[in-house]
Amino acid sequence: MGDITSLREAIADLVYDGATVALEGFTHLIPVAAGHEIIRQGRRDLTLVRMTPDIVYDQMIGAECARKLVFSWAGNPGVGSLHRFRDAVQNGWPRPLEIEEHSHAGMANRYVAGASGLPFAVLRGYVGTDLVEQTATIKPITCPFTGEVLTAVPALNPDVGIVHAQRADRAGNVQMWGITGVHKEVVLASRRSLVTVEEIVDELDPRPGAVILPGWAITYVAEVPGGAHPSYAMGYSERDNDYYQAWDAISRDRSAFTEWLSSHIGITA
Amino acid sequence: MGDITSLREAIADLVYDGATVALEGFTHLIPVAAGHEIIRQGRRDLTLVRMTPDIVYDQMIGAECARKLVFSWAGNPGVGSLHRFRDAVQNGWPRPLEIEEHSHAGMANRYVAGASGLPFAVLRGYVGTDLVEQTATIKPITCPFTGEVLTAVPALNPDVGIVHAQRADRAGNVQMWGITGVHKEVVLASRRSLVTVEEIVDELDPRPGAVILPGWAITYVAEVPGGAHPSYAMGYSERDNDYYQAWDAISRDRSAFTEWLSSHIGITA
Amino acid sequence: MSWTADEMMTVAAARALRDGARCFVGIGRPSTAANLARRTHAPNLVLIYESGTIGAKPDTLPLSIGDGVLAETADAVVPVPEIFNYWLQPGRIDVGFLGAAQIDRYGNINTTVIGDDYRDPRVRLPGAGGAPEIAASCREVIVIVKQSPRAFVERVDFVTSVGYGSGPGDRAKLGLTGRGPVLVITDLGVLEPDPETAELTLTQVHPGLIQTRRAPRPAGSWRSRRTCAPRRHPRRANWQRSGPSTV
Amino acid sequence: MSWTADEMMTVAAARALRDGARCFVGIGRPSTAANLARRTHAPNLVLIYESGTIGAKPDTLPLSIGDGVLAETADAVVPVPEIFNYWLQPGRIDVGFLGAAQIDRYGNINTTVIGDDYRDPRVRLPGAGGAPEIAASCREVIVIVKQSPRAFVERVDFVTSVGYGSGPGDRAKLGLTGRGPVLVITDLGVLEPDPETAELTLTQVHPGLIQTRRAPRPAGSWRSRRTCAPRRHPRRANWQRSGPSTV
Repeated sequence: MGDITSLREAIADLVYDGATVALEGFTHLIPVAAGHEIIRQGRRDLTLVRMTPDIVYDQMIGAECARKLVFSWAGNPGVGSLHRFRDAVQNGWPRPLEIEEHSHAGMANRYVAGASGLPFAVLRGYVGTDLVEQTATIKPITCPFTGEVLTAVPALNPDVGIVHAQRADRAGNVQMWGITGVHKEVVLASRRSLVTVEEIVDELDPRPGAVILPGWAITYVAEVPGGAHPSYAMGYSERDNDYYQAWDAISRDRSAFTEWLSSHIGITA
Repeated sequence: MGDITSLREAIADLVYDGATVALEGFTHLIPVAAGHEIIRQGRRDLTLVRMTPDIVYDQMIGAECARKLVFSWAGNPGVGSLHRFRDAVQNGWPRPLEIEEHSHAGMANRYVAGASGLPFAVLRGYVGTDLVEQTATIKPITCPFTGEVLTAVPALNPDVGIVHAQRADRAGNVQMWGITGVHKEVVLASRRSLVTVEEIVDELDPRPGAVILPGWAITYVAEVPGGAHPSYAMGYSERDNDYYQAWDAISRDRSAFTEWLSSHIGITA
Repeated sequence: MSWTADEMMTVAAARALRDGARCFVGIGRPSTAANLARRTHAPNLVLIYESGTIGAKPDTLPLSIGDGVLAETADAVVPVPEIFNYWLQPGRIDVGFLGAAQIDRYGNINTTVIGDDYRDPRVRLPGAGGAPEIAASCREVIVIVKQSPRAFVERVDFVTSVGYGSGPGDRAKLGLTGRGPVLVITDLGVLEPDPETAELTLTQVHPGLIQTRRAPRPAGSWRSRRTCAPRRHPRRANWQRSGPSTV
Repeated sequence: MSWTADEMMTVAAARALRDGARCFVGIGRPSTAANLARRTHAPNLVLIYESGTIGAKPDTLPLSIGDGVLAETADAVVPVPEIFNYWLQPGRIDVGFLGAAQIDRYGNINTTVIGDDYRDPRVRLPGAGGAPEIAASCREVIVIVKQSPRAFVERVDFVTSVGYGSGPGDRAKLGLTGRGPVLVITDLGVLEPDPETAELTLTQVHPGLIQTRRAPRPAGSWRSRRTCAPRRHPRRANWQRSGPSTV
């Protein structure tokens, strides 16, 4: 629990073909290096779960890692579309991609239910939208006290949950601050987990806004400085907005993407 | 919103006879002075809500403020019983007290539902206990995905929610740290609210572990230094464990209690 | 002084925000507009981003809803489940700002797919994000969208976020707590729901346009499809079925 | 060296905690025992209090579960809903420590009322607190209770927290995820559930007692009411119906 290891070994032990894997991070602290390592290890048929599948999932989908995507907003934030995602959905390239589509509120609550050991969560959501007909995991539920009808969504309990954070101590206790999104929820909801961190330190001195995840609630911790790039780790790096903008051109074109895979990840498609 | 006023004026405006009122604080940051002010203003027929009705509710019950108590653990923490509470339940003195009894997990989730604008919450709880038969606000609910039967409890939305905190700025933004219990939930779940604070400052400098409640989500803020005593405000005071122990003797005896009411609150029963 | 239609749209959106309002801000034009408002007439505007930042006061425009400047300047940063459950869902937010790939006469919004077949879309858009619950639970919704035949359609291909459904009373029937879209701000002007029919109706034309273009009809004249201004500006604001698109 | 029966009970409880375990600690004897364990053989014991403190390392014994020393020394302080929902409910806690006003042969616990009528109790006790869900969801439960005819009853007047219900298989039927009470530590010894009948059975007698009192029978001999030791120690551990009490 909270075992400190290398990124390579952690991914090799945790992520298997066909696994359901969630890499989370709401704009901030996205475990991009872990996603690249999954591509490099050639995993296939993954069910990828993520509220905002941005560049890292565009890359994993383009690299043929994914069989299915569970998500709520698949775009390049502030830039536009994810063209590898779009190519997979519209044209089945490099392979067809099944989708299970929710809203942010629904996905966040699915993680909450997963972290809470409950089979479902209740929210006011989806009513009147066409998502209800397209997504089997959205159902009505009646309040046993008022009779009001609300919406239920099932828990998310990925096989593997992966996030990035700022720091860990040598016992594997993780400290993160800034926008922490659903970090705590995805780690607690997942059967096994990995937190990549900017650095491992002797002592986690208290910081305003910091959230601590005890090492005993985490499977592995790996030190991966810069492991969130082009996302960022507050206090360590800034969001590389230029990269997000430059990704648009690479992602638009299959051969530019294939070239990127080969030159940046070392993978020949 | 977040209007800064006096304790007296806040209580006079917020708390009316027959209201449902929650004073919260899990051992720490209990708004005891606000409870005393409610006694002093002679409020009657209140439904008092609180996970751990300790000394402050023992006092309010003994002073005949309460018609009903909604709670999950009514004891003097680390000391023993609440004798005014017990006298009311067993002997109807000074008046009969209706009770609605839950577990901590149930009460916490009822506040969460209240803060979330949902009519109910779901948990794994109460199953197999005799609370289910005695408490009408505990019902089974079936997961629409797995068919598993869980427990539902209705939202708590008090008319007035009151908590104590360390500090507020002049815009009424509240900062608290240490054990914050269900502070955020009760303020957000209540129709109107009061936060008493140790001090009002120009600027809330960031602190490790601090939780901020924006002033626009609070009705009133009142500066009441020491307003949690014999509970405490971390960074300002220590828990007065002697007071909790001394309360046992006062509380055991109706005339000792009546004497306390007169000498400490200025009320003649 | 001159300005682009885009700038005019942002200015109009900023002007719609009253000081002190709590505003749930999406990225792009909504964020630009909200920040403009906060720096001009509405210094106490509370900016809330779905990343969990409450009361952000950025001094530079963020590219994403999770830029560091939002967390650094916020009154509070809370987890994402909390922002939806404790802050949005109970109706604590005054104004929600939404964009749209398609919007129909009843203010329903599509950001999911273009085309009739969800499973085989002509164009796959990013999806819902926070929009369905913003549209449901904010006390009011403001939509910012450029006027074009592609965007303004008779009926959206996919209802991602509900406006007025298929007409008056639908929001109440669906149990949606907020009022729905009260303003749709385009590069040409402002549309508001007709008080009786709930159909979006042009009520303002941006100032520059009155001089430089043939003016759309004023308030009231866009009430129904049959009498609506789009006939006069067919390529600008026609409520037509969507055609092939490369959005 | 000499010790009181109370101290012996605390020591026995401390010894039952293995190093590294996550322990949900109630106030009083459980807290004393858990802190003793952490300062002796189990330095990595993780103390979790329902006030929201995870990994507390108090250097003085707290009087309440929310003393400042717990928050100051904790690895993390989380809101109370989170401690129940994210940490206790999913079964992340190894050991839950409970006290009892009454306990019955199947380890069911009463901390609510003494007497037959809940609405008109002979004695009103504090109530449930965190106990029902601790008893349901911790992987194992340890109960600490002084042996007395008032405390050890045939059937508790009120089931506040479920042990083994009315016998083997009941926990599974109720959907309770933890194993239930694996140890009941009294001032005289230790009881454990019989593997077949789930009835609490005396398995250890505290060392001092063997010399100083007539020893209760060893493991196995308390299996059922008819053959149980209480007949030999009627005022010590009798499974009798509760009588009037001033608990």
